[in-house]
Amino acid sequence: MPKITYRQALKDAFIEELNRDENVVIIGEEVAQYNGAYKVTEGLYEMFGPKRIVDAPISEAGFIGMGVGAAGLGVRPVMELMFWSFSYVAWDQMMNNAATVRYMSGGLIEVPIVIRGPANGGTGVGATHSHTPENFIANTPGLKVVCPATAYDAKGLMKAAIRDNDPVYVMESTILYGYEDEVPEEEYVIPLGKADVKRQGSDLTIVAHGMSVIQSLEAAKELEEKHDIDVEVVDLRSIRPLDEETVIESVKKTNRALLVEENKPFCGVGSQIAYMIQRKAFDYLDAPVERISAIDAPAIYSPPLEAVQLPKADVIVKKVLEML
Amino acid sequence: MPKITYRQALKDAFIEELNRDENVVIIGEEVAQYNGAYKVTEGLYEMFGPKRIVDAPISEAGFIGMGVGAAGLGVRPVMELMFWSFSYVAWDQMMNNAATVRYMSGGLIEVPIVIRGPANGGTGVGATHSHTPENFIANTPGLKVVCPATAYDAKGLMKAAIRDNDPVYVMESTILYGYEDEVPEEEYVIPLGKADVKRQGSDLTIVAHGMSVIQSLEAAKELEEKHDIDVEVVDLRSIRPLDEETVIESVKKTNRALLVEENKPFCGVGSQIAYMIQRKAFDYLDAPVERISAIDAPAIYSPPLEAVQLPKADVIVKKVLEML
Amino acid sequence: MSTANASKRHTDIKPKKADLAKENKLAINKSLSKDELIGYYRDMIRIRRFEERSLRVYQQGKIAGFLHLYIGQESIAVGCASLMGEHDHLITTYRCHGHALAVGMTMNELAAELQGKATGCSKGKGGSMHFFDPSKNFWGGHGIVGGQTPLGAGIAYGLKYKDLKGCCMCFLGDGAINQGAFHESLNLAALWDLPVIFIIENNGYSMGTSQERSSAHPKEGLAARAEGYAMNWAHVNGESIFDIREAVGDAIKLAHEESKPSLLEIHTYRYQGHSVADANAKKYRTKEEIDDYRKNHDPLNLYKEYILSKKLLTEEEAKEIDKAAKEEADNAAKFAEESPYPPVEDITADVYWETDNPDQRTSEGRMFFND
Amino acid sequence: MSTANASKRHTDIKPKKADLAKENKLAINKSLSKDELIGYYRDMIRIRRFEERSLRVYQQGKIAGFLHLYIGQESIAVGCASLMGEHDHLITTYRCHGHALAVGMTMNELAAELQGKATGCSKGKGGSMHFFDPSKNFWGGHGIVGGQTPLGAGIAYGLKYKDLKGCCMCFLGDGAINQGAFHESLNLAALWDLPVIFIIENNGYSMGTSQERSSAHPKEGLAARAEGYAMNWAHVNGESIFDIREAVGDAIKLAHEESKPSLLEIHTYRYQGHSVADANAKKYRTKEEIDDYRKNHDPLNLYKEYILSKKLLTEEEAKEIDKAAKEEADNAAKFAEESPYPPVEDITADVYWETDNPDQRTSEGRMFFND
Ligand SMILES: Cc1ncc(C[n+]2csc(CCOP(=O)(O)OP(=O)(O)O)c2C)c(N)n1
Ligand SMILES: Cc1ncc(C[n+]2csc(CCOP(=O)(O)OP(=O)(O)O)c2C)c(N)n1
Ligand SMILES: [Mg+2]
Ligand SMILES: [Mg+2]
Repeated sequence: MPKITYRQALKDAFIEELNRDENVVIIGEEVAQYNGAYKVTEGLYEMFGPKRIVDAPISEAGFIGMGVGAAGLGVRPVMELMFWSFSYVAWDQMMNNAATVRYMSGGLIEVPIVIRGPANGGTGVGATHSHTPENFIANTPGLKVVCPATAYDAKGLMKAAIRDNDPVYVMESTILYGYEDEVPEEEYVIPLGKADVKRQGSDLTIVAHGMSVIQSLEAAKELEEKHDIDVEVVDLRSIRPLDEETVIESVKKTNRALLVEENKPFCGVGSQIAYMIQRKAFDYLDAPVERISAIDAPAIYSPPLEAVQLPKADVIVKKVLEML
Repeated sequence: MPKITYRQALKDAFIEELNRDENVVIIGEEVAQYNGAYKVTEGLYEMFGPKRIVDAPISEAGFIGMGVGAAGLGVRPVMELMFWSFSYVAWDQMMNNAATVRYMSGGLIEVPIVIRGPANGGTGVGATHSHTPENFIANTPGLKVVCPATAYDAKGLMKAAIRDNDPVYVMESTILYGYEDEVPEEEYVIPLGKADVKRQGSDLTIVAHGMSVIQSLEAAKELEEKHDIDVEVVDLRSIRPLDEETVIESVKKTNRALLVEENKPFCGVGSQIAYMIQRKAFDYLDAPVERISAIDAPAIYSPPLEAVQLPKADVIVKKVLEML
Repeated sequence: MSTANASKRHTDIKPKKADLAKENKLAINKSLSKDELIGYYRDMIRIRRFEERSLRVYQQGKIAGFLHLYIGQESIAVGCASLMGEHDHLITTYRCHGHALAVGMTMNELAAELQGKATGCSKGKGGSMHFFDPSKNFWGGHGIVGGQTPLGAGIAYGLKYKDLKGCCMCFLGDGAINQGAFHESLNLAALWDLPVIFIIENNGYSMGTSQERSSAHPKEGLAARAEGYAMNWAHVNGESIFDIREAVGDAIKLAHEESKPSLLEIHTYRYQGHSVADANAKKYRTKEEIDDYRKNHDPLNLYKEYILSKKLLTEEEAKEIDKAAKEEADNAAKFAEESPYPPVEDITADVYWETDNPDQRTSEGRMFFND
Repeated sequence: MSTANASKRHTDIKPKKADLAKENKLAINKSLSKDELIGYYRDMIRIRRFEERSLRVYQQGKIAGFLHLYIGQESIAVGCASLMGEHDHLITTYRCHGHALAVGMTMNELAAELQGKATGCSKGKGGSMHFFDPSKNFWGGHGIVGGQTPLGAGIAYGLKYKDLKGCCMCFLGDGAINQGAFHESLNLAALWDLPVIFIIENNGYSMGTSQERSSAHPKEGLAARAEGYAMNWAHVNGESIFDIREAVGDAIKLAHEESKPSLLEIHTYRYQGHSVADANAKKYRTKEEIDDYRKNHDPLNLYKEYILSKKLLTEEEAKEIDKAAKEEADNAAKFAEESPYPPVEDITADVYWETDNPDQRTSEGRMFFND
């Protein structure tokens, strides 16, 4: 299978869906003529023209709300947030209008919108640009949220998100954009809500999503090579809907769980998974569920400190050794 | 001790602090000439005049951000959100500016702002008006958040919040405004971050905050009277900072925990408390930590269904009976 | 995009007293049939009677939350809806009952929604502030001030995207103009030539705050903010359904033919409190002010006088129409009363299209997280 | 509040070419001392050399994230800062290096901040976009487009609340005017007579988007949006520090004496990409356009020519000043390079005032939640 980048995989997903359905339109800041701040939409403007690939002014609340309204008429907007951090200026449109109009209308309205962009720290952009609100979104019934960790998953999940008739918020990563991975040439779609066991193991289960999956796999490798410890790595991929079964099955097998995420700890995704595990696999747990999250402070700029603030393989290894 | 309403207790706190510190100013929609949408600021405009009690246009992002800026010069703004649900149009100002300027300036800036208002369902105002984002706020380092359940706590915590040099977000309840409670005439302040054991018990620990505390106490009474079950009710009062010790001590005593809140379940406050308990009191738990949250859907309007959607004493009683 | 093309047709801020006889002769109105002219009267009085009835139901404690009444503003919803064609859409605020009736929703489904019944237009899920019926091109009913304005621009965007010759009328209040989302919507609409008509129903107050205390604006009024976006704008006299039809008709033409947006400021008044719960309704304005509007500027009375003077109706016939409206409202309240509440399982229905259409579900995993 | 009082002093959108000799004679400028006139040259060239040096440091991979350079816009920060009195404050965007130097922050603390060192103005916590120094009335350095505008209004509010005769200059870009928060800030400032001066540094582009593609506006330009709030506004020629001083000086007067806000649009240009990471810097505009600005409109060159022609400096002396600026920038880069990174414990410092002042802490319980 050819290896392509996470960025290319997303672009391929857009091209396939733009060709498949004329109602799909990509809207965001610098997505068209500029080819995308992170080049995820590079070349699309040339291929599809100004009707399908639209540059927006710096008005996230305005154009995202606009997408929600247009979705009511059957347009299928794929909205780019240059950073997920900027969702905060459009929060009401995303958490009220996109999430509740279907409910408040008794099911009369569909909102087939995708809102996507990078949500990650680790690149020295500081506190205002490093928010990862997947936990806020997953807290909100009416919304779906996925955090792909690999090029393969990014393409398959993005295609599913665009075809979904509910609002799906997709969180990518400016770091992962450059990561390569094998992606088949033939078309495929990955259903939302299906976790992926990225590594089989028997000693302990690591549950992660997004960039943390990559760090966890690296840690798993080192644990095997240097410490002969065999951990299983479950990539949630989709936070809501959530594949509870795969997580619980894994923990029932390994009897130990470590949850890794880039988010801040208080009410992070890990807190929900921890509750779920102790609730559904209480008698299988040999030890408390443990977590690794970002160090609990706003994202620091100083590069070497930011590297420490976010979960890394070495920290995961250390934690696993403590747990066993 | 005289009994006064939660509303009156808040008003008394404002009066005492407005008199104590001339930098305290109350700003919000309809807080002055109209006397407050929920009458929490009734009479203050007459007492303190237009400089201290200020009516704002419907521009939450604008006036809350304005408060953050003014706080930098030593003003101590107490901002009213008519409903906490409206914080979503001011989200960036609250989650970025208020929460991170101190950090990004290396500690050069203080943001002594209070943002307060009701955050609750149960009154038929529907999905757009019933958000309870205390979990989002507690997820955000740099912010503090408290959810007083009684008049006594409301007054003491509000005074502490106004005197605090960090941003403190206070979540009240339009239902609790009318509840009466004994409040001493002499001045007192309740430190943030101190939970309150509202009821001593030995069979099971209920951890709750805000309105759920009242429902839990009602359930506890019924459990004792009808079922001879003795539950302990821990009122967190403050979500961040959090009184971990009191919660853990209680669970170590009762060996069982039930977490009750009005929030939606996924990554609600209960998820964090559940993680904490299984992590810090693993060997003391006779059963999984259980939770009761709002039924996982946007807030429904239909009054009898909304009554079912939110945690009530009867549901708590039923759950406790299942757990024992 | 960057050259101002603002038509200043009606620039006197408080338009002078309506002269319906004159305005009935305006191009867009002069060809109206007798039935149409009588229909407007019927539509306006149906709204008023429905609102009055709803007020009583609320006072009886059968409606929860808020109830924002439209009494005094009926001419706007009726006048605007009277101009809607197949591809013209409408979206508004929580003060949405008049618009819902004007686009043809039934009193029954609205009254039932107010009481949270399964027979309500939103199955009892939305309540007073959140009426919807996309099949009638009515997109709600929105509770967050200004929050509907990007949606309005989006409906217009959708029409343009699908090459449909239509427009979206997006209503908001005078206090809502100071929400950031509205400003962003104005710029997007003007920048992208979206066929949206933003209609400020200026009733002079946002809750207890007068226009002067909430908005800084030029002599030319709130609508003149459109100049900043080189957008067409106008002031309209809400007393006169004819005046409304003319101004909105022009804006629709501009939307249909040139795909250009407009900002209209329609001057009107609400007699009731902001919501029924608004105890201070009479504190922030004088009784005289309210009475003056009722006596001299009421769009329904003025219109009734006019059609009576035109002998389009006799006093008797007018009374009949009024009586029918009252009965319809009474029956609707009764229908609502007798309707069942939704079943408890309904709480988690209509959250996701996918769980509502399980046979077509493509995703897997848990959707809801209680337990 | 509701009557327009907009002064239209400079209404030609692209002001004609600067004539420094003439503008130096304007009231506010004519009494400038030789030292002051030379000082402006020094301040502008210090900014340019600092930015050029920072660019190289970035290219060496010693600066992470973004680096938004101010080259081409130096006259604005220097001209505005030259007017600041004890109670005049300044707040700006992520493109904040020029303003920081202009208010008197040192190259060392800024260069160190760029490299995330403990000796940085924000202890390495903020980085390029987030410089702060309240002791110099400089409130940052803000990464969210438009997000600083309510803060700017708030600083003005604070000054007024404390009866201090001052103002806040709040800078933003041409693309930022379409953020809702800015609109809300304009209304609040005009409604409440806040002594804030919103200064649009219009460099023609927001990243790769030209003004015409991002903003719908009238012939009179972006600043004319102020009309919608009955706020004073003006266009200013960024080529000329004298023109800037005059227009901003007038706005400061209005703020100090009448506590009234203004919206100024200063026309300028950036030579570099939006940020150094902006690979497309030359794709959305022609090389000719960039060269034309460098050759004919560069505020630094024009000013240098002027003071040379005035014999305030000899070529030699000018070279000396330039050389000194380069050396200062080199030394700052070296200082940064040699400075230590903050200790790891610093990650959780400066989050809460209370945890930074444990002896004065009044709250209890856990503040941080790792483990
Ligand atoms: C963002 C937001 N802030 C505040 C409110 C509370 N609120 C509801 S209606 C209203 C007044 C709106 O007045 P106006 O826009 O003039 O409309 P009217 O009620 O007069 O029709 C306020 C403050 C809200 N619903 N949303
Ligand atoms: C709310 C928000 N949206 C998008 C961005 C990304 N962004 C940063 S600067 C910028 C362009 C701003 O252009 P302009 O306002 O003209 O200022 P300039 O960079 O030209 O000085 C964009 C889109 C952001 N930081 N914040
Ligand atoms: Mg109004
Ligand atoms: Mg610009």
